[in-house]
Amino acid sequence: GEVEVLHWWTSGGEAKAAAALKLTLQKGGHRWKDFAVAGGGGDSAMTVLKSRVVSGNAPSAAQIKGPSLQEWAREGVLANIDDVAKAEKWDELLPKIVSDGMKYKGNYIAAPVNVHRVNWLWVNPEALKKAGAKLPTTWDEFFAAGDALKKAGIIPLAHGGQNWQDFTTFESVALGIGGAEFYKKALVQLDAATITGPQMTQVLETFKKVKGYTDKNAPGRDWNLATAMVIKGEAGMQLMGDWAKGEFIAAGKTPGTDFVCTPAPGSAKAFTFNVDSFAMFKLKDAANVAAQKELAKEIMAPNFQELFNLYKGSIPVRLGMKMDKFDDCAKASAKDFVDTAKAGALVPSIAHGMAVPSAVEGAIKDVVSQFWNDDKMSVADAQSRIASAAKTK
Amino acid sequence: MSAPSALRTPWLPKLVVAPSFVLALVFIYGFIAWNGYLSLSASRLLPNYTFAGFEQYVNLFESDRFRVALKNMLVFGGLFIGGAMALGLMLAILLDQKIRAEGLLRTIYLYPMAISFIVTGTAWKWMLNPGLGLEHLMHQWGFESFSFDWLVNPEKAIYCVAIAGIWQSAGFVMALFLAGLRGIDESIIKAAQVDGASQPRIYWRILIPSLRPVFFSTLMVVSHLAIKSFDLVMALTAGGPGYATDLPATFMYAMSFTRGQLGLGAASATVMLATVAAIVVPYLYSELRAKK
Amino acid sequence: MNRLNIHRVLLWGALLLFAAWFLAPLYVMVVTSLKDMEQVRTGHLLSLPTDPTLAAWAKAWSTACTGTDCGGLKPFFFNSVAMVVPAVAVSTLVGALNGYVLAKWRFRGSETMFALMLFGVFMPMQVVLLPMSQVLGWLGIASSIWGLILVHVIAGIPSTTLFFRNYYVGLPDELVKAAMLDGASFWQIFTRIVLPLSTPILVVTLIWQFTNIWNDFLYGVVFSGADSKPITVGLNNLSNTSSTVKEYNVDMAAALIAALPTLFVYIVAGKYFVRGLTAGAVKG
Amino acid sequence: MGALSIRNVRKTFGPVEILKGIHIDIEAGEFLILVGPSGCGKSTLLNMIAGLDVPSSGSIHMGERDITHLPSKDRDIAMVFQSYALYPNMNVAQNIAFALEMRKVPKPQREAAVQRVAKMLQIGHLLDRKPGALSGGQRQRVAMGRALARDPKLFLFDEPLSNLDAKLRVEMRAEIKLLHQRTKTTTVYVTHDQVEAMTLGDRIAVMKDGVVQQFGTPDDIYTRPATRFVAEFIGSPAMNLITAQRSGETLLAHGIELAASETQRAAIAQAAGPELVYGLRPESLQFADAGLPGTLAMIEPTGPETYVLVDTAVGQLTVRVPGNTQQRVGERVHLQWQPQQAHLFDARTEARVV
Amino acid sequence: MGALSIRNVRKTFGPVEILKGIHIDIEAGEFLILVGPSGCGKSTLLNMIAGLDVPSSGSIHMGERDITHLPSKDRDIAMVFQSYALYPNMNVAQNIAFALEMRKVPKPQREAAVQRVAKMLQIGHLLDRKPGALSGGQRQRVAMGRALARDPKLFLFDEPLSNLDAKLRVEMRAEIKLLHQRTKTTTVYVTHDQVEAMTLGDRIAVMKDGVVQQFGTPDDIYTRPATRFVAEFIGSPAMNLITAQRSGETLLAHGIELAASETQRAAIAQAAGPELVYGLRPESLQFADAGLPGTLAMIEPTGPETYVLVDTAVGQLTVRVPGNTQQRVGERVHLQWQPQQAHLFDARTEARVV
Ligand SMILES: Nc1ncnc2c1ncn2[C@@H]1O[C@H](COP(=O)(O)OP(=O)(O)OP(=O)(O)O)[C@@H](O)[C@H]1O
Ligand SMILES: Nc1ncnc2c1ncn2[C@@H]1O[C@H](COP(=O)(O)OP(=O)(O)OP(=O)(O)O)[C@@H](O)[C@H]1O
Ligand SMILES: [Mg+2]
Ligand SMILES: [Mg+2]
Repeated sequence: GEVEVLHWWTSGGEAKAAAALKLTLQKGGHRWKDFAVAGGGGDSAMTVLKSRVVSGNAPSAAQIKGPSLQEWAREGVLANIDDVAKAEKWDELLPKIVSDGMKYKGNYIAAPVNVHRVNWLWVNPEALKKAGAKLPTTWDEFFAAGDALKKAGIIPLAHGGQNWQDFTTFESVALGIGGAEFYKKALVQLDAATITGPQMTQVLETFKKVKGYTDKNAPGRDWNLATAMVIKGEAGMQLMGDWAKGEFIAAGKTPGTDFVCTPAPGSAKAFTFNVDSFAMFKLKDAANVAAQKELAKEIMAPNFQELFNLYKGSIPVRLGMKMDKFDDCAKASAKDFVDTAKAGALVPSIAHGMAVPSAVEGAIKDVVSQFWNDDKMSVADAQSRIASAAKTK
Repeated sequence: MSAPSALRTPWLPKLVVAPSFVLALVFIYGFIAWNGYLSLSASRLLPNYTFAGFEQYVNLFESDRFRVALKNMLVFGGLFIGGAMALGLMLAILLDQKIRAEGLLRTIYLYPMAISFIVTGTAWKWMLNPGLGLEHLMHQWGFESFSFDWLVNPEKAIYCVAIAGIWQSAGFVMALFLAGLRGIDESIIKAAQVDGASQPRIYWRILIPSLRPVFFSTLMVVSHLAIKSFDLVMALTAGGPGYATDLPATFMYAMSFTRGQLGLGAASATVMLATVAAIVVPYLYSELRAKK
Repeated sequence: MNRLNIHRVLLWGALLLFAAWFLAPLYVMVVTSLKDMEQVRTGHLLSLPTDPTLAAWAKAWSTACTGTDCGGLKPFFFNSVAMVVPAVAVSTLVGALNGYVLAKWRFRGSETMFALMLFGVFMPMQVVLLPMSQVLGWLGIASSIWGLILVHVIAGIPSTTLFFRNYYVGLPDELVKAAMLDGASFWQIFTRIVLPLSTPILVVTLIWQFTNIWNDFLYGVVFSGADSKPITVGLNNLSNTSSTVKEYNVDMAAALIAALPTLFVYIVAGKYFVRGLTAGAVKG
Repeated sequence: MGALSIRNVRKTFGPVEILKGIHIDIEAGEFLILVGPSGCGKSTLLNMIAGLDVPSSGSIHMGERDITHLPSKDRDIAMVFQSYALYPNMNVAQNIAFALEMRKVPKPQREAAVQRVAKMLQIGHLLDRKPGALSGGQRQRVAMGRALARDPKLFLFDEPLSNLDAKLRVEMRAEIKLLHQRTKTTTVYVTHDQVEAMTLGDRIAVMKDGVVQQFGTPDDIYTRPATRFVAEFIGSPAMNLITAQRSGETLLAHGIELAASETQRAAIAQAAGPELVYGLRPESLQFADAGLPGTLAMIEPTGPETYVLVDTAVGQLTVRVPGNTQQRVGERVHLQWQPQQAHLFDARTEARVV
Repeated sequence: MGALSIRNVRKTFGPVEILKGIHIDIEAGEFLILVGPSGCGKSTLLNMIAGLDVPSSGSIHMGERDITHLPSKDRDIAMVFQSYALYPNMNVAQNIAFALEMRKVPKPQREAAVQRVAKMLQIGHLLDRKPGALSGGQRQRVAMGRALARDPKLFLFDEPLSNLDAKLRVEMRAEIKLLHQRTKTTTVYVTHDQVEAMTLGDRIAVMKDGVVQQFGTPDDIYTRPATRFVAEFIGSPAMNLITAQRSGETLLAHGIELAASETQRAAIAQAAGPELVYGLRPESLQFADAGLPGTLAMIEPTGPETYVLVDTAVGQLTVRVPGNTQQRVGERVHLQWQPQQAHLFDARTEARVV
């Protein structure tokens, strides 16, 4: 059979990982038709996907994640892959919060690939040392360190210019100031009282304060350029998910010595996750369906999980994997993933479309991003606008 | 002069335009109707034909982002259309002066059209970025007080989009005007010279008015570019900072394809088309009437 | 004579100033494409490459990865050629014919027809995507180069018609009349009289259509199949990597490679901007 | 070969009625001259005969056939446009051969035809030029050549010789006459040149304001103009017209009696209005020792003849004198004429009285 | 007001030399007529005077000033183009006022000027029309209007009346003459109309193949043509030319002796070549009872006069007869003339002998 896979893994590591998957499938006698659409964090890919589905020509699998999976399933275009999941015992291999996301009405419709931790703080220790600051663990410490860096003529926080970057920062602040409970209530359940409550006020104030520690050239900057600033020591820190690690490694830096990964201030006990997954579409051709099932199986296979996540910088979604080939950051992440899952502090990342339907996500992102960029918007104003954005249907 | 119209062969000319006309009806008006219906439907991720009333329009007009997008369309549209037309016309006139290196210069002015903005956007982003581009350069050259931070300023960023847009399309406008100028009968220019008109006045009073149909084409095409400057915004600012440089096209795209709010996207497209129609239809009408 | 010289100097000053403005981004791109990554990271925007290399160009052309394929832009390039040539030819021809009819064979309702077609110029591409997919699905040419060609032809007709129609309006009607009397048929008038007089607008239309179709990304990505993807999709995949190091030099080289055919068309077609084709045809 | 019949043709451009019911019938093989003041609708009429425009009402017939709505390419008509309308993209030879090519005439014959008309029109050395590199008269000859290369059912000429020098014009006129005598192709010819009109035409239609004022043979038109307008319009210098009051059988202008013949006297006596117009062609006037006295106001020698303007009691009169004259401006002279050479028109209706 | 002086002007288009060294000098206020066969370079010369083209060599002076390279707009010249060159985007009034506007004439004055020329040219009712909606003659009058509205240093007219009807032409000619008498503006006027040439011009330059063949007063040109070409070119119908052999003091053509006066005999005796050309204008010939015998070949009545072609032993001769003639084709006639009216040219050099 043939699998056509729509994805946006076009960059070095990811592409290698995808190539590995392709190879495995080809070994099983299937054909792999690559449908890579890069750009805009998958926006273009989504557009293509929709047209393909509308023209009655859906691919076998597509990179879809978070609540979007449910939305697609609701349109009735996704296939049921329960047989694979049962055979491979996915229910046992996945944390419940993840496996729930892969199911629609109790049936598996997608296969998860990896877990990214989003609430990381990346630090250039050299820069901190020069400024005489110490690694911050709370937001107050962060500001102290930031002031020191500023004095030393170093940009404290490297920041880029897309709304998801603004929101990544916002998430980390919310988690750090409000904690996991608040985060869930406000940003996952979208509880109006919490959103308009005093805790949110504090979060927004802190968030805005963080902006003071970025440079004014941030808008329009790609995240990896921001990372490069940390690498070069132009900036001291960056709030970014674990994919930033790839940049450091590619620049020949070693974790722990040349750069440090630490949970975002105040969020050491929590974990904002971002799980990539492949949704499986209903197909007509039986041979292709077989190939599609094979694909689902291979995605969850330990080999692939290890290989892929080594390339991608994330950690396997499959529990109980051996982590010895991974670096320290990944190891820490894997450990926290299991721990926080138990403690109930494993929370989905809104910035990466894990928490709420895309419409709501977009609306909230708009407000937060506007609040970040527009110095005239007041905190109260932002709060009420977030509340109304949360009501988006 | 009336065209040699009206004789009784007319089925042939009609037959020739018929396919295009049918295509236009189906693919333009059919799709507009389809889009119109979607805007009244409950569509989210994929088209869904259950009727939902005017809810999407209510949402749309409550949306601050859409208001910004509409305003940007007017600001950007005005600057871009005006700028590209003016600059294009000026370049065409300059090139019309029997310049020796015309071929080379023409290609230089035209080439921005050739390069996909997917990447040119990066170059522009660098050049306009205060920390990397012009401002940085001026600082390095010792002009410390020079400041050019429009790209990162939510109130000014849209001007940057306009600058890049003009840069990209002025060359094509020039080509259109140049083609028009090259079609004008030279004896009229001679007559104007004898009448004592200086070169600028010949252009202003004789040639440009003769270019009226070309003007019309150009205006249409540039407006088309303005409405479709999707790549441009995506590459340069991606709508940012915040959504300060959002345009209806990017808004619609984001809603329809990224956010799974197809209905809202359709509504925004309808509003945008209606806005355009409100401006364009009277112009079309007068322009085509004037021919008679 | 002296004043003439001052004018010339001013003229050239203006021309060169604009040329510089137009060239600045190209300069940045070319310079960057000739640097290696180290220089890109350390040098600044306008600095010349310390030791220029064509490595980035080679990589962009034949080895850069776009998704799991690492064949560079080469395959996409030829897809684009296969798509652009027929699409441009057909849409230009149809536009010329429409323009000819609408300007020289007006009939009752032709102006309205023109206005209706014109409005197509303002259709945002995004609106078209989904219904068009549906239609292509029905026609059975979704995800193929044929579907793509069809879409581009349809999308191009309003503007090509506009260009030609408005150019032909300026051609003296007497020429058509004379040809009618000489016994030329509808088609002969078109091919023998009108078309030979259309060089400048033909050039403009070719430039426009070629550029639009060659550089189109959205239709290209949405309506193409896995093996009919045009170069812009390749370019986009190449330059829009969402993680790890961004190879600006390769991006820039790729963009320049992608632009070469268009530039070629500009240079070749540009020769035909001749002056005064109609002069002397008609008096008064 | 068809007779041409124009029946009650009207044409309006917007609010203005340009042609107000034109009737013209000519036999097959006839040569019709169309004259009339600038802007009276001559070119418009030709356009409609050619099928380049449709009458607002009325019809046009060729032979038995109603061609009012026939496409012009099926009419087999050759036309010389007043505005030339040369194809700027073709050289002279191609311009001339185009119509033949469209009618699928084989190449050798086309080339022969081009050579033939090029010789006739003296443009043999220009065959490779584009129209843009021709002088005005050369363009006009190419426009002629385009028509003459063909052998159509009907020729339409719209002032085809207006930009040629006198010598060439005479030669061309002779060529056209010869051609017509040989082929007997029905022809409609617009001209402002009196000699062309008088020597080429079998019949002349004089138009004014969209109406045919007189339709007849050249001799008719010149010697018996039907209206005051025709009388004044044909003939250069124009006929001298004197408004005179009827007084029984005689005419008085400023108190001077104008000579009249027997028939004229009878007509005057029966005339409707109180005023008549008395017309005298410049060549009907002679200087004599007695007669109408006057003063020489101006002398215009044109070479073979001289026009002398004389101020008299009845107004300024033009006298045509062969050769040169020895007279001086200011000299007192007397004018004489034969009454039967005078033309009489009703002052109000402008119609000929006798 | 400047005298115009054209000094050794040459012009080549590619390989062809169109003007081969033109010398013309006219005084301020003079009215120069330029005539010559179609394509001889008249328009080209006007273009160079107007500054629309530069001579390949030679110079043009106005008054004391060398204007060869002066931009056209600074020359203060008004020109009527042979091809009209109206501005298609402006209506008639705007076309006429344009040059005034360019010279910053205040609006009321411009409007007055438009009214004045519109009246003069009888185009008052057309002022709001675009050129596209005008007849050929109307366009030509607008082209005239554009020039006449101004008060330039120099007028250039390139066949400005060619598309007008005879009546209008006479009126326009009179207007131009009047205007020139009033303003005394130096004028260069190209025409193919003999009457215009003879009546308007102070001086006439006859060009052929890029060379001025004769430059003189109208009377000179007509009565003493300097070359055979001028003799044949000026005058319509053209002069009858008879090639004759010299035989001592007499001339023999086909064995017949051609009459000659005393001075002519002396000149014949001293002539260089063995052959001479004997020229007789059609109006110099009279029918008589004796003289050169011949047969009437053709009769062309033109209204005021008739051209009679007579076949004689020395060739076909054209005779101009006033009014109509009662003669019939085929009739045997005799022709007489006065020898002093004959013109003699050298057959080889074509120059006038006496
Ligand atoms: N651009 C050109 N290239 C080559 N030859 C040209 C060009 N323009 C004019 N000529 C030639 O130059 C000669 C003179 O042209 P010009 O227009 O001056 O003639 P003219 O005397 O005005 O004739 P006419 O009485 O027919 O208007 C002509 O033989 C013409 O063919
Ligand atoms: N498109 C038009 N719209 C309005 N009026 C027009 C149009 N075309 C011609 N006319 C008018 O119709 C009248 C007749 O024009 P036409 O060209 O037939 O005149 P003509 O007799 O050929 O004159 P000429 O001897 O000057 O060429 C003119 O008064 C002209 O102004
Ligand atoms: Mg006419
Ligand atoms: Mg000329």
